Amino acid sequence: MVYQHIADEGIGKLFADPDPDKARDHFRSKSKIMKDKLMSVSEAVNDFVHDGDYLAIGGFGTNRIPTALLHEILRQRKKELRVSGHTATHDFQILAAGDCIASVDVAYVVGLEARGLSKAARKLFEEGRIEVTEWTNAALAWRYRAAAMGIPFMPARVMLGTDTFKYSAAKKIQCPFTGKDLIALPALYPDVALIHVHRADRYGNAQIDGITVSDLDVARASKYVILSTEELIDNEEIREHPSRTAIPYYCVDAVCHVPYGSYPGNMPYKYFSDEEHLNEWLAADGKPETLQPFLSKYIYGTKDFSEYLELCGGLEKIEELRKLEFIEPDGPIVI
Amino acid sequence: MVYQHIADEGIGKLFADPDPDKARDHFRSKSKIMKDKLMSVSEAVNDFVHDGDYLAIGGFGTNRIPTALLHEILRQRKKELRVSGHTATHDFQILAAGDCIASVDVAYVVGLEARGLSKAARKLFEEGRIEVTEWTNAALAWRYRAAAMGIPFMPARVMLGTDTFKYSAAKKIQCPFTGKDLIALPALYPDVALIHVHRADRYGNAQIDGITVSDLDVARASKYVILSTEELIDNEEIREHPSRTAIPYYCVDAVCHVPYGSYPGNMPYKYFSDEEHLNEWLAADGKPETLQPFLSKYIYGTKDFSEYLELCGGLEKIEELRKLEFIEPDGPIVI
Amino acid sequence: MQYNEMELMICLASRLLEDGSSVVVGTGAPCAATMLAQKTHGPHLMIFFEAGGVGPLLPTMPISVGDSRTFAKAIMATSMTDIMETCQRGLVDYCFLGGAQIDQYGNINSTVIGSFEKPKVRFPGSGGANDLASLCWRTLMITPHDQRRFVKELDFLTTPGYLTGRGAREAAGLPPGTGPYKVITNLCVMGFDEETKRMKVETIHPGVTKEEIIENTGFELLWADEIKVSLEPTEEELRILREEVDPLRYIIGKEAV
Amino acid sequence: MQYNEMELMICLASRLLEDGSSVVVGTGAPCAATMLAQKTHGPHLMIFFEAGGVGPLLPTMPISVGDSRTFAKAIMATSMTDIMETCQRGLVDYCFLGGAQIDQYGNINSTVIGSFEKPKVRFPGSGGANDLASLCWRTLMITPHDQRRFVKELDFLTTPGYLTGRGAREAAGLPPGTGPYKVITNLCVMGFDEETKRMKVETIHPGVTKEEIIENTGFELLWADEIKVSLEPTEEELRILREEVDPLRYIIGKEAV
Repeated sequence: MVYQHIADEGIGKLFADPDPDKARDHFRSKSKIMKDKLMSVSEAVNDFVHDGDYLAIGGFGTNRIPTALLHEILRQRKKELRVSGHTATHDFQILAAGDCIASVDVAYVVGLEARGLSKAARKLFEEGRIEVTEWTNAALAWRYRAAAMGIPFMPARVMLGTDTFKYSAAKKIQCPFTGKDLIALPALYPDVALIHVHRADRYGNAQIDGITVSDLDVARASKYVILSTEELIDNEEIREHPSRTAIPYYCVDAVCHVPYGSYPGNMPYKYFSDEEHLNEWLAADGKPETLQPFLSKYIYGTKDFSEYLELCGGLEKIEELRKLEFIEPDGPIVI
Repeated sequence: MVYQHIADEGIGKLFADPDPDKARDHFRSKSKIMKDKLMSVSEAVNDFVHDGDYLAIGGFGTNRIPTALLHEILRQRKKELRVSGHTATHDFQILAAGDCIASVDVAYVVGLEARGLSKAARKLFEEGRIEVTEWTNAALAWRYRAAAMGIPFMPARVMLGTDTFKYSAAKKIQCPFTGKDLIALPALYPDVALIHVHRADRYGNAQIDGITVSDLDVARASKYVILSTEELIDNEEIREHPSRTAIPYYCVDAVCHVPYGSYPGNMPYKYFSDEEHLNEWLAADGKPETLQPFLSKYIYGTKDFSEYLELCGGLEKIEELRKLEFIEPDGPIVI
Repeated sequence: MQYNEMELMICLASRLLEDGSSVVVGTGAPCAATMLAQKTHGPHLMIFFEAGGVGPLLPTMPISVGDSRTFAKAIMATSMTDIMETCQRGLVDYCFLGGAQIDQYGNINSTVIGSFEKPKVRFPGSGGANDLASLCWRTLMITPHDQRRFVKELDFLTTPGYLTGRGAREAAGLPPGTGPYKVITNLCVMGFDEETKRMKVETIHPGVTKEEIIENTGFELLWADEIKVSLEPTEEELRILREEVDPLRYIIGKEAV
Repeated sequence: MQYNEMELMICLASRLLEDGSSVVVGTGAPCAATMLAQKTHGPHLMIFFEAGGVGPLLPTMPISVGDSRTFAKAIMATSMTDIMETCQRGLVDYCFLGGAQIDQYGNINSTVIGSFEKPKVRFPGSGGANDLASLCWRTLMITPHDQRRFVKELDFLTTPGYLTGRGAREAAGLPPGTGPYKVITNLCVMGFDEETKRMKVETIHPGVTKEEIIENTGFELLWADEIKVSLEPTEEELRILREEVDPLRYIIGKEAV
């Protein structure tokens, strides 16, 4: 058993600096002006994603993921990214296929939940082509939370006693009040976050329907935030429902209007996941011989996300997925 | 200057146990069944507020405060309460007038913001009739957060270097990652929370419109929660808008249907504060000779909150305050 | 009435969930077991999904722990932190886990086979498993029973069971009173010995022999003083499972035996 | 054009807020100064209220930091923790504070006069003041100028200014680069000396003498090399302040002089 040798701190590498003062200097320097941030996906990725950046991805698994933004990262051949694997499934699969990743904070990667495992993603690990530090879903969520709060670490009661701790970059501490052992999770300030939302105005004030996963914290923790949005709305609409603002404009740097931008993922209340196409991905990424033509066809060979959508069946396919989303016997789910 | 003598921990008393395992045992023992919790204000206060309890109060200042529940605490002559003074203004004034308080965690008390200071509340301190530990608004908010998260403390960067720290029960710690000095705030698990909301079903699933202040954390942190609600809605309505549920039923023990239950406070999108009546309070609580008849008339002499409302002008007064709330030139504010 | 192994496992798991308790579920068998419980003895069972869904009226089986079914007509659609913190506060009774390897103390590996640095096989990692097994009161496992899976030594301890035995969880700092509760396999149901916290066979499925179980387990098992036969699914359970819970037979499979 | 002391103070405070900066305000004069700035040179000034309101289109002056005006047509109605954490992350440039006592380092007392254990006068306590002065980049103070308020020794240090002088905030663990910026009184505007972090008079209001300031200050002040006269309110500023910001003259009072 390995856990007998576990020391008081993990031996994993920290891929992002938890120093809140460096983050403060950055956040201070950013404009607080509510200005027009609407731009194309290619502009946004070009301006705010750089080789070597630490990347956070919104949504969960295949749900409300920023697919259009991820594809563009491949198109622009971004390299050496550090990635937060916070239930990263199809999103991680895309980046792995594009060979964009140098290091990863793992909570959940390489799998697509019940659908199976991505061979291309697994190869990165099995061939030692990626630096890895282990965490858990809650640990990464609380690391974002710490950064969003502006503190360098968050105490928690998970990971204790396991190899997950040993291969993490967490530390064991004692509670100053109760003497209890706790885990200290270092704040995670991503360089850039990609988040897909239901509605946003051109300044970056955004609404999300349904579960928010970790995205309220991710948006606040990240140095730069690119939103893709199903709907572009007026600022007046934001101001009519200020309780519904999940992400305020001052966290956001770019707003991209991309209807169906989470396809083939599930966008709650909009469209269900395209299981057929996801299976096509899983089949294709098994071998380089099949993966490369697949990527050429769907990503490198397409100008933008709307060309990809067309290849996948266009509006007819979307209509089908809309119907799947609204399976309630008593009509569509309302927000 | 006093701060030169500040040690590494505050000398203030801790009025609530930050032990998350004691709290876990309590939360485990509570029923998770979604059952009918609708009851009268007097039943709720009788069943869930006990002499000596640690009390948390929702809302902020005079806004969305649970006035009806607070009055009932006076009517039932609850004593020796420990109170969280997290911008407690009229709420604290009521409890002070009823002489219900033995100890207080102070962030903001005795004042009613720009309206002035409550003499009765100040006397408690000036006559040494109350145990006091100092904090700040953020510190109390984060103490609730720690409890809501199930961890015994929360790191923060406030209170450092001040007498507020010296007279708190916080401790100074070093960040295990950055070496930076931080304050450790002990988790605050109140015995009972009183929260006024816009809408709730009879199980305790509740919605709040507008700012939530600390109430999402307060509801999760507290061992027992009494909700008073403007509107009683069907569970179906909760399920139509699951993103809007601010407080889930499993945090809640009692639901009291009390329209206008925050009067004379401001209930956002419903009615504005009654400044005239709040001034009457401030004038009355200056001297025991005026305070006692005032309390007899408005609280001890009334059977319940609706009698109080009648004495204050009833529906006509509420109508007036509704108009004050909807001052927007282009019609009422919508949710 | 005929039933297959998966149907038996789901029914056995379902019966462990008392009415009025709370459970964090994933997709697949755990979700089916919980839905079955809700439709039989546990109408007040409260379901949580780690991505943020609470108490949905599940229109159909979710295919992701965060898909829109997990908060369809839910009592709340919230955040992952809210769910994990609800577990950390002690409000959640049960969680359901699986894994690539399990040892005698109920520790789970879902990270790697081989060395961590250069794994023979890389699995997804903890996901929320380590969190839920650390924070929920009781961990349930549903898993196929074979030597490859029930091993003497894990290649990697992803998720805590009883670690090295009695008292080890508490010594590591995990919340007291938590830990593995039952392991449901296609051969038997196992609990954990009060003294040693080692896995202990409690009931054996109809037609299964003790020898079969020993053969398929890589470590030495404990055996309850009196070993009973696992109770078969009732007709009513099977009807509900097949017609209401999993009508498309995604989880229970197409084969009746 | 005639104006009163409060109008002058509000106009002077207003001009300190650059367009595009962010500010946490309370009720009263700070709110009026910020609204005035928004209507003059600072249309892109972002207002935060500590109870949760962000960027409202203020229909009228709020009477509480948490009343419904503070999030009327706001860009967000959120929680107190979200606002405080936004400050702790370093996104908020300015906060506005007042207090019962202020010392030469800009430390503030809003807790007690007399001893803590048995105070002569009990004040509300920190509220959010300690938090904002710890976390926002620059603290502004608007306060009447008298000996009772500008004291050599505070009875209680509620809210940190520069503590004991240069380097003391950092030594205490407060975020580097933060601290008091300007103090605006009815007599003058003061900044803080770069070397000593002691309060330093920068401009004196029209008609006020150096002696008056010294008389009304309980500690020794520093004086800028070149002391100018504070710039009077412009006609435009006064018109907007009186007609649009505070038409009912709640804050600026009924008297024009």
